[in-house]
Amino acid sequence: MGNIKCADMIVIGSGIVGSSTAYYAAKKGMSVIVLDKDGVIGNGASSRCGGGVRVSGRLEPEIPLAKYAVENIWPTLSEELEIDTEYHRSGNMRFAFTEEDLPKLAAIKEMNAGYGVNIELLTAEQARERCPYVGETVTGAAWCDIDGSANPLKTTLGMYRAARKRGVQYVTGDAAVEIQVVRGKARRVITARGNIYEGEHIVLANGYGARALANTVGVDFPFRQKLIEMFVTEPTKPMFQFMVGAVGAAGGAYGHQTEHGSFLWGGDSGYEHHPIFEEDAKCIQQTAPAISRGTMAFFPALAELKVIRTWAGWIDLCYDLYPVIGPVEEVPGLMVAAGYSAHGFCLGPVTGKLLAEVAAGETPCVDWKPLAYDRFKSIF
Amino acid sequence: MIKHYDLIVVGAGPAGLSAAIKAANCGMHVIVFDENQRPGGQLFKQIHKFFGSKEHKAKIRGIRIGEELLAEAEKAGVEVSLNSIVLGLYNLKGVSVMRNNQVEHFRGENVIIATGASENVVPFEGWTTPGVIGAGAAQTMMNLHGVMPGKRILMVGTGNVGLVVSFQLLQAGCEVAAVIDAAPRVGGYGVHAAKVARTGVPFYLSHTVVKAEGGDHVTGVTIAEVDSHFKPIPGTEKHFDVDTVCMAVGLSPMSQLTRMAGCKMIDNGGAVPEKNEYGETSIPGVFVAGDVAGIEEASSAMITGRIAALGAAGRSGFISDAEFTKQYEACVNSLNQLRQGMFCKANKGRTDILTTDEGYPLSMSLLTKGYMTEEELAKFTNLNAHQTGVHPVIECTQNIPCNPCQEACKFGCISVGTNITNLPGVVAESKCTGCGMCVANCPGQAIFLVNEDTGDGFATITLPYEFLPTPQAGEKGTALNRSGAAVCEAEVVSVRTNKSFDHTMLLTIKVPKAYAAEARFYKPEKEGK
Amino acid sequence: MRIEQHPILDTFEKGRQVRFTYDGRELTGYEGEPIAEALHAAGVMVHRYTTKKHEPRGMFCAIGRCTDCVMIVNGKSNIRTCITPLEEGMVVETQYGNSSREDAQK
Amino acid sequence: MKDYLDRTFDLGPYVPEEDDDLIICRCEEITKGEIRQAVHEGMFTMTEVKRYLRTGMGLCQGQTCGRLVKNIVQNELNKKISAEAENTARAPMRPIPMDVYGKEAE
Repeated sequence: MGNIKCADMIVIGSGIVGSSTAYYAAKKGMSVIVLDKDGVIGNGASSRCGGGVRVSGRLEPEIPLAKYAVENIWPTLSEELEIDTEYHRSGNMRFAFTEEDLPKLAAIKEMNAGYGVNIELLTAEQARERCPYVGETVTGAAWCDIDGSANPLKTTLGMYRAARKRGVQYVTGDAAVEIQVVRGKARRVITARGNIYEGEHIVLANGYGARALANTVGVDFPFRQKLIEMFVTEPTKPMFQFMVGAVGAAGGAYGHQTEHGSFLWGGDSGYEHHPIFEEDAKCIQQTAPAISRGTMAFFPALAELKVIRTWAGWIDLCYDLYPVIGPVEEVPGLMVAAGYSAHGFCLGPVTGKLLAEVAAGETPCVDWKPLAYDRFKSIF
Repeated sequence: MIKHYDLIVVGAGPAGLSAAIKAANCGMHVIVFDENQRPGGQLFKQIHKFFGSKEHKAKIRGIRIGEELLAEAEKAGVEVSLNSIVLGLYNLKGVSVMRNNQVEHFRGENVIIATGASENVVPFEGWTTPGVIGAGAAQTMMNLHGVMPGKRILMVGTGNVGLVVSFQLLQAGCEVAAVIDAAPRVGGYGVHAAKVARTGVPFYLSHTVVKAEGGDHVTGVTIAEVDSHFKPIPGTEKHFDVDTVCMAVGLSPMSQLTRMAGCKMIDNGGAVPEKNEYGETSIPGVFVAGDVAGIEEASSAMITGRIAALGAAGRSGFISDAEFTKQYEACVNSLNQLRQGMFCKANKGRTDILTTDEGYPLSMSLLTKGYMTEEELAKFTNLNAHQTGVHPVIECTQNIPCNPCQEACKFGCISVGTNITNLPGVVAESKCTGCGMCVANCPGQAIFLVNEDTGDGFATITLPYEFLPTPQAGEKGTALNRSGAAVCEAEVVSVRTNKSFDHTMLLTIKVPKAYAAEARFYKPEKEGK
Repeated sequence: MRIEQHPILDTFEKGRQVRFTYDGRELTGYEGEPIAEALHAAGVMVHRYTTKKHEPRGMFCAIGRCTDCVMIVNGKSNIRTCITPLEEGMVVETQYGNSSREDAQK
Repeated sequence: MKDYLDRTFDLGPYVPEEDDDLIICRCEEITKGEIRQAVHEGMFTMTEVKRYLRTGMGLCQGQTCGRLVKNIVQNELNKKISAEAENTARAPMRPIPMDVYGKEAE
């Protein structure tokens, strides 16, 4: 049996969600230990995602959280963390490629309007006026002004660095395998190496892994894993800064040009829904070619840009495609922030703030109830 | 469509080609991918004669071995796909390749990764200045493309690469200002060092580059002696006017493809995939061969290539168990011969070896200055039978795996024995005819024919010579000693060339007999233009 | 400088002589040889100036690995000149950061 | 990468060294001092240093500097980095233009 370490809060997962929770909790004076099964900080989706910081294109229950993040967290995050997160509120352009997909853009506009988020519908010509590189096959676009992007690597490691500066203890390369309920409260975390950590609050911020861990205290979340792939190109002259996405058949494709000058693009080949492996996220032969074709459909002018690196990651796909956030009331002491379904980066810092507030017994900045773990009910 | 092969080989260097030939001869459907315009890997940059024994293609220049391998591959029906960049090694042993401006996907029942090695670098002030290059770059420029890397060059590194490339630079008509190394001992074969030193190139061991000078390109370099922590000692700086600094500071396995595929990696002179005795990695059917599995010489790479091919053939039922065992054992025997002696992997970095396997004291001068003193040489009583008349004098004093001298002499004058890392010995009472085959065939250029007394107060020395312009009989020049210092006037008696010498000239010079044991190189009166 | 005669290598296989431009200057080289070799033979050492520190870089590994020798070739940036075969009429330019001098100065 | 690391240890302050301004990552122009400092700021693995500073993220993808960065991080941590914990290797092994990548052979 290993040694027992105690803290006010034990966070499982060192990514943007876990590190943000640790940071904001430490800022409130709590002692925090962060555990990660991986040897590298934030080695899951936090370091593999596209870096979108968006309100548009989200499902309704998460819009308040995203809006709070974009309005109140991201604009000052670089100063807060003393690192350049490369956050730019440079807009988001969402393309349609068929006439049939245009109503989908209109629906996004309408849904967001209900939350005070303005989305502008553009004809293909108007889109090209905003950005001369937009391809001929585009039939229309939706523009959201308050969207943008940031550098996920620097933000995640910046959050880790800031948390560490505030005394958060990190232990990496040791997987949490069990949560133990002590006198009716989730208190203990047991690791694969036999170490034991005890805390008032146990936070599951480890993506798909949260499911198996929650299972050890009789709680389940309807998550599954999906592979997702991205690539980055050589740097080039600044062309456009806004985020890019699409609706319809091209809905999986997204990307933007980074401050460094390189372009990040993600997309689908079809295989990622049912990959033949389960452990390390590995690229699939057909996917980078598919992303290349998708990107060139958006912006033919990028055709000669050279791809220099591809990578894959797992997303924790929730049944209804938005995250489970907040306390698990059946098991006091247990909190969760997982199942982000590829929306975690933008929402990570605000989730951390929210959970720290809940742990401290304060009124949270955003109501987490619509995102609670027990929302899953039959649609019939 | 995804094309399937029994075996996909990545890399058409010595390991990859040897693997492909062996596999094709076992009946496998094989394709070899290489990103270069020409196959052969580094072989076509290796213009020196290889070490080893006959079965390792010893005394043949790397370029010719490359040609032989290509001919064999063609005969065996191996499909060699050039200008083909392997993008990655994926699941299901998937190999994606860029060729003809498109991407093609392949899957191999077996995959052999034979991507070789890449050069290490050492950073110093100014190391990004144009004119600071890798030794491999120098070889590519001068030996493949006929372009001089620079006019005056400082070589960093005394491993075999640094020594061989220094010699090649001299052959290409460049000047080598010095060869330096931070280590206290010459890392490569003494014979390679000796052939550079005797042309007059100074060696500075325990020295490092302090700074490469120049704005848009290198104009000079400052070196300094280092202390035991490899830190420069102030006040020991030396400056050289050079236009090129060439780095030969070791090689690392290019194991990225195996890492990408998820093979278990271990540390073995750089990260290499863990492998079994057939080169098979932790992923069944994915093999490694050559430098990517651990840095060795090209001769070893060819054998590890064949072993991996046998492994793949065995795995997929292309070879009977009996035949597999027979061929595998032959390969292992051949490989073991090369893996003996003081330069073998287990001895890498050791500085406490003081004697040869035979018990002769190693030359410290050779290890620190690149050349032997006469006193040190005299202790190797096996190397000079001191006969009257013409006889071979061998200056090969380290246990390196090599025996062409024994093969070359049809008159039994030279003996190495069955263990090829033994030092050669001159057989007493044997009769040298002066044919010079030993001189021409010694890959280390370490054999000389000496007649200490021609009866007229002179001695003749026949030495291997691979420089231009070709000296002419009757011309006069200067005899240099082992350190490259001028010792006396020399007259060229004869210059022998022969197809079997493969461009090594046998230059016989006449010097006063007092210099018979000292004169080991010839410098023409006027420097070759 | 080119090696006119070599004691071991009888000939260097070369394509026909072709003309190309380097920063507007007309140079000659051999078809099919790497652009960088033709430039080196003509005494050109600087291939690019870096993005951050604006320092000169030239050929380093000569086998397409280190990417230090990249230049703008026929308008395309980041071309590894040490492995890109020379063609008649190629337009080769020094690269400043990621782009040509004009773009970099904008 | 699963090497166990309790990150609560104290490396002590970052003390500048004479050769801190040596370029280590030639592509992204990252210096030795920046790498050493990153380690002191908690970047204890090759991957973290890379993501934090961009070492090995340039055109050559760390093929030139990987070994150097590893040595610096090892020295700073006074701890050996395992072969498994070195930088990942990702396709494509060489830069590939999108229009080529997107064209899959029939």
